[in-house]
Amino acid sequence: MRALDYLSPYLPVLILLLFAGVLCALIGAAATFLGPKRITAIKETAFECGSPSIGDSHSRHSVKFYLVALLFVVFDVESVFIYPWGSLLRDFQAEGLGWFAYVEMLSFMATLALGLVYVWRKGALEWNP
Amino acid sequence: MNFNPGDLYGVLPALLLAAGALVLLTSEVFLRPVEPDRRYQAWVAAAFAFAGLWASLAQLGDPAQPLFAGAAVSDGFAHIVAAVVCAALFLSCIVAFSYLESLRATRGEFYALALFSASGMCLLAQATDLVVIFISLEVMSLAVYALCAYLRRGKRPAEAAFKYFILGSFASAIFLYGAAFAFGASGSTRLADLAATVRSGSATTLVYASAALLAAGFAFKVAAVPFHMWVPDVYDGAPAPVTGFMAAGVKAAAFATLVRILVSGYGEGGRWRGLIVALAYLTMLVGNLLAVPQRSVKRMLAYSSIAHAGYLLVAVAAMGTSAPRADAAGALLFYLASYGATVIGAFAVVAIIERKLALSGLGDDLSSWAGLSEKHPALAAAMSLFMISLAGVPPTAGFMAKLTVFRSAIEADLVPLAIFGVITSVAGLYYYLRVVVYVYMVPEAKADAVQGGRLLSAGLAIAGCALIVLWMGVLPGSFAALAQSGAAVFGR
Amino acid sequence: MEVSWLHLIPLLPLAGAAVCGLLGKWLPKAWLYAIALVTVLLSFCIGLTGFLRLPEEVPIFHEVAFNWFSAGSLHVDMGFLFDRLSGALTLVVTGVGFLIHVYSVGYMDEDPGYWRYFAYLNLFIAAMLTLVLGDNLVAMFVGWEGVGLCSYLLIGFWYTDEEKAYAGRKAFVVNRIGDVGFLIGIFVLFNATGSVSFAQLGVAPLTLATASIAALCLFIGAIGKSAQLPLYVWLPDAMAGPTPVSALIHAATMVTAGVYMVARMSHLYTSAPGVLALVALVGALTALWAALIGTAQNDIKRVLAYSTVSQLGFMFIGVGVGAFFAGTMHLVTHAFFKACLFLGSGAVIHGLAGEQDLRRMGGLRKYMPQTAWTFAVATVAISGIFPISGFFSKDEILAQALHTKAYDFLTLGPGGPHLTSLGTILYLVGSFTALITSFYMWRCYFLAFEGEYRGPEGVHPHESPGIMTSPLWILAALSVLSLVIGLPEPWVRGSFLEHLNWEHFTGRLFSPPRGGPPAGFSPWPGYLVALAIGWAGFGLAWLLYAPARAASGDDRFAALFPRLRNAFANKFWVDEFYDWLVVRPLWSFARGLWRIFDATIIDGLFINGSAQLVAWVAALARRFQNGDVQRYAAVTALGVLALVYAFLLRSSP
Amino acid sequence: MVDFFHAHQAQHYLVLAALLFALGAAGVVLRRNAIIVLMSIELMLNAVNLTFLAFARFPLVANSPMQGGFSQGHAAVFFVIATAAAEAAVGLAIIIAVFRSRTSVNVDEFDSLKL
Repeated sequence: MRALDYLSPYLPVLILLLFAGVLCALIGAAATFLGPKRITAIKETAFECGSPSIGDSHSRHSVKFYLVALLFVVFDVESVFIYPWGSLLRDFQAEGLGWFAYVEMLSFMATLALGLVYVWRKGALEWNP
Repeated sequence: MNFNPGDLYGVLPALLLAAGALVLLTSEVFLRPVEPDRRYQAWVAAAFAFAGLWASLAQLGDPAQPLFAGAAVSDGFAHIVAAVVCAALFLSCIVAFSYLESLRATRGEFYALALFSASGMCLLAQATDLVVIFISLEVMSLAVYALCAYLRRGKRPAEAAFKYFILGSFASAIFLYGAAFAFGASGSTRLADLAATVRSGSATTLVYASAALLAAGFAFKVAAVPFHMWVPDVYDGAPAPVTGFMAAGVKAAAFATLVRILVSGYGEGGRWRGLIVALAYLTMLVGNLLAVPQRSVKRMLAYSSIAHAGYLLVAVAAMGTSAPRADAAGALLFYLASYGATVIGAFAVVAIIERKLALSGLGDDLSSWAGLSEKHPALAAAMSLFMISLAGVPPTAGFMAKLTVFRSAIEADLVPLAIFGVITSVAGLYYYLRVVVYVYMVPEAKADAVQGGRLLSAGLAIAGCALIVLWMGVLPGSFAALAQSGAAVFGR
Repeated sequence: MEVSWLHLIPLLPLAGAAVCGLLGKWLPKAWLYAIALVTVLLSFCIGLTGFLRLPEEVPIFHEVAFNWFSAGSLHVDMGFLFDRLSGALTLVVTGVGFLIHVYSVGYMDEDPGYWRYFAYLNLFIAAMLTLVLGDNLVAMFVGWEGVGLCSYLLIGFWYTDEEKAYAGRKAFVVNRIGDVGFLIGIFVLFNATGSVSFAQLGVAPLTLATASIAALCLFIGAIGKSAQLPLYVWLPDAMAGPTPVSALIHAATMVTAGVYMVARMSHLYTSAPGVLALVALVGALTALWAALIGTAQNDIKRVLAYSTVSQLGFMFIGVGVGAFFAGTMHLVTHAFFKACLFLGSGAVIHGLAGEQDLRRMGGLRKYMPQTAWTFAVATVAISGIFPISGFFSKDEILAQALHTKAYDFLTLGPGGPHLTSLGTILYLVGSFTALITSFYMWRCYFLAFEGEYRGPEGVHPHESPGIMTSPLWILAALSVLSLVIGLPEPWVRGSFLEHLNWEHFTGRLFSPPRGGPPAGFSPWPGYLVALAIGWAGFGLAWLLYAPARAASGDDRFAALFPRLRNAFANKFWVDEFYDWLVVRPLWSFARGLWRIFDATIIDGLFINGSAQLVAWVAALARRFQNGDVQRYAAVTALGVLALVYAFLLRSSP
Repeated sequence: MVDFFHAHQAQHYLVLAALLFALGAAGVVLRRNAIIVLMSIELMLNAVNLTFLAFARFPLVANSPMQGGFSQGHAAVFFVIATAAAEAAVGLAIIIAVFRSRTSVNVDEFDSLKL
């Protein structure tokens, strides 16, 4: 019973979800059954602003895309630490820890930079897919 | 907010290892054009590992003290684990040298990754804050995942790494969820604050849910049943020197953290003991049982690693009572050290066998071990020694380790568990000795010999492991004293 | 007395093993033999010197080699204890071991793996010496496991494929059961007394319950190692190894470790009189059981193997009735004559190009007289015919059993009847077994060495080289000479032989059983009965096997022994009578025992059962460990759920 | 119905996080595509982040024993995000390595290692 009590606040959400789901199904069904269906060869072709597609529509991306995207994500996300540091720097200074905070961030940045240099020298940034 | 630069000294081994990794990465990209021969990297890595070993042993006598406002701690327990990790790294570097050389696969990243993961292991043993534990865990794990996939030959290494990665990340997420619960329940991520919450009696359901999730996360890392499924596939697919390092290092660090979380975080409640006992029963049974039908030595060693996790869990369970915890902790440390030395040696021998098989993309089979004694009597003798040590037969390290663990279990009133352990360990002889039989079997006509060459460094490591195994078995006094001094932090 | 040279005794063979094992492949053969032999011989010499110099007042040499380990409250020193018992056994192990080394030089010379063989053999001797000389239970366990390991390796010496490698499986499974018992026994004793050293265990006060549990667990170990009921079945199968190995390990030394352990722990066993009675009972049953089976075996080595099991049963009767000296005395004499028998059988097998079937031997005395004579001497010894050693040592056991007071106060359950007659029952069973023993050993001798040659065509039986026969002679001589330690004390009182008398010699080593030792009985009735029994067995074998050998051998038989033939003019009737009354039932009974127990229960249930269990586990594992990472993840997730559920369940009060 | 508005404030976040965590776990166990499995793991980590933040914003206990107070929960999230990025990088690299050897990212085809 306790579990039910605990979950009862979510009943409206559940009802809403059900309602939305049923509504979607209803509309889709209505369109399928009620709409007129007269398919001709002309209607199946690409229309006005398109040309017939060539080859597999699921073409594969080069691994290079992943590589660059990943490198971006990693370095981008590491920079997330800089924002709180920046906003708190004055507080640190007030406590007499300004230099400590500065050196701390410097070593962090240096390590990141080392990573960047490594990636660079490894040739991961050179774009020749 | 305060910061004591001396705290950095407390994490010196981890710092040394991380610095070594950075040095290697830098040299890999800058020295490469100048010095195309990259063999020096193994020796640089070994030197840093040795420095880490030296640092952790040098700190052994220092009094225990919290670091970084309680986020980590510098105590004997952590130093011993760090020493085991560094020694494992040192030996693994030497083994990997000849292995990679003969496969022509030496690249700087290998040793850098190994150093990074060892750095994570050392931190893991010291961490007393759930977030720090998580970060160290990831530093260790990510590097090890990459090491598994390092050998880009055939499907097996990459696939092993993939499985390890998926399951390991899954377990990390579960651990982290537990950490979030613990934070919610106590308002802090420090283990000490968690302990205070447990002690105050205001522990809620949330606390116990967090205990379960945290324990599950590390039960995965130590390969306790039913979180063991990854072990055979990963051990099988990864390059043998990596497997040896994983078996020794990851296990040591993960067990150290499991103990920290349970004893330092949830110790007073003591409710976890029964569950660890249950895990220990299950792990010893399943590990030993499933090792029996294995025909691949690597897979057999993987299941044996599960079984050994079971014996180590016995020691952890023994720490869950009011009986002297230090005894059980000492037994745990001794077991970790002895298992590490044995398993690195065993995988070093496997590495020598595997080099040939790796080129043809085959898994190893017992039949490829037949007649090893004819070609390489010393190698065969060493392998036999490691096998009987794993089986816990005197006079080897394995026997001493099991003896101390079971004894601590008996002192903690876990007599049925100890007896079950004795029975399963004796049953384990069956599959260990099968390897010995094959090694000494008269080979059939087409005995494919392991070719020599570049055996020297691996041979040195194997000899070192064998020496340690024998030394710990015949004269365990000094090792046991070290373990006891390290375990003293857990008090009487 | 504290000394510093004891460690050399096991260390020398160990060093020999290391050299042979690691370098043997490249060493010249002669060097290898020299190293293997000389290290054992040196050990023997050190042992002998020590033995002769044992101080009179406190005849103990002790050495603490090093502080082995201390974990918590457990402090164990790796120490060696050389007293009259372990000293004598050291001499037996190194002495017989050396002879078997010598013999092996001849026997294994053509085998390509000779260097491995000698490495194992030396390793075995080192382990056995550790077992014998260790001054605490853990050290003994080190040796205990070591000899088991070497035995396993040596049984499997000739393996070329996995099928054969699994021949040793039975030995393995069975011995592990015993080892578990032994280890648990050590833990129980340590838990109760806080010590594992013999010196402290020998005086530690133990409650009846603790002592009984510990003694029982240790005895399970002894049952496994010394091949007693119901764990004896591995020993006959262990005969797959080279014959000298059977002689050393499976007859003279390793299998007697259980007896040695019980004698060494005499204080514990006398504190647990119920277990002591069980020891004697198991011994008696095993002795009878194995002897019965032995009558129906045709493989010469299997006959000897069952006889070993049976003789070990005798030793357990000895220690089980509290006469530890009698059991250990038989241990020593048995080592000599059984090693001689095994080596003799090895010479036969060697001379017949591998033939082991008694039915295809016969008349070998003509071709290999030295082997035949020494085999005969040893057969006289084992069948207990006056005046060779076996007679005295076996009779001492039986006499002690008859007169024992160890069970006088034992009752069957609270208030039940006293077990005063147990000793008599043991005596009767033992005497009957002695009769059968004499019978089947003579049968073996007759079939192998007397009568016509029935062996394979084209094989020319030949005597072995001198390097193999000389150990036979020495062992035969020892079988005879060792009678001096068994001469009854009244006979030798006052003469120099008194010091050699085993009972006198080991006088203060063993704790007396609770009822006290039997005293003041005359040995004569026992001797007369034993004498009669020994000859009766011989006669029986003669009747059945001497005349019935071969139809064409009849004339020769008549010419040789006309008087005997006349005495049994009706021999066919006798034959048939015996055949109908004794042999047939005995044969079928023995076969039946073998079939029911060995073949069905042990092989079927235990050995094949464990194989099936393995297969089942493998199938099960394959279902789960199918390589699908998502199944692993699912199992992990279920494990997490179970763990969370369990934690929450425990947390809710 | 009234409870819905008077329950503890953290509750909704926690329930949502639990749902996300369960969805992520289900994704790891059920989805065939290795990339989606990886994304499911990231989803689990983000569910944890939500839990941390809920506890930091609406604490269950009166005051935090830590120096930074409940803001430590926010800090933890930073670390988790950063680690998750590194994890994704390593994971993708491994998936690419697998893909190279067998040109498929279907997890149920990765079975060259089994008993």
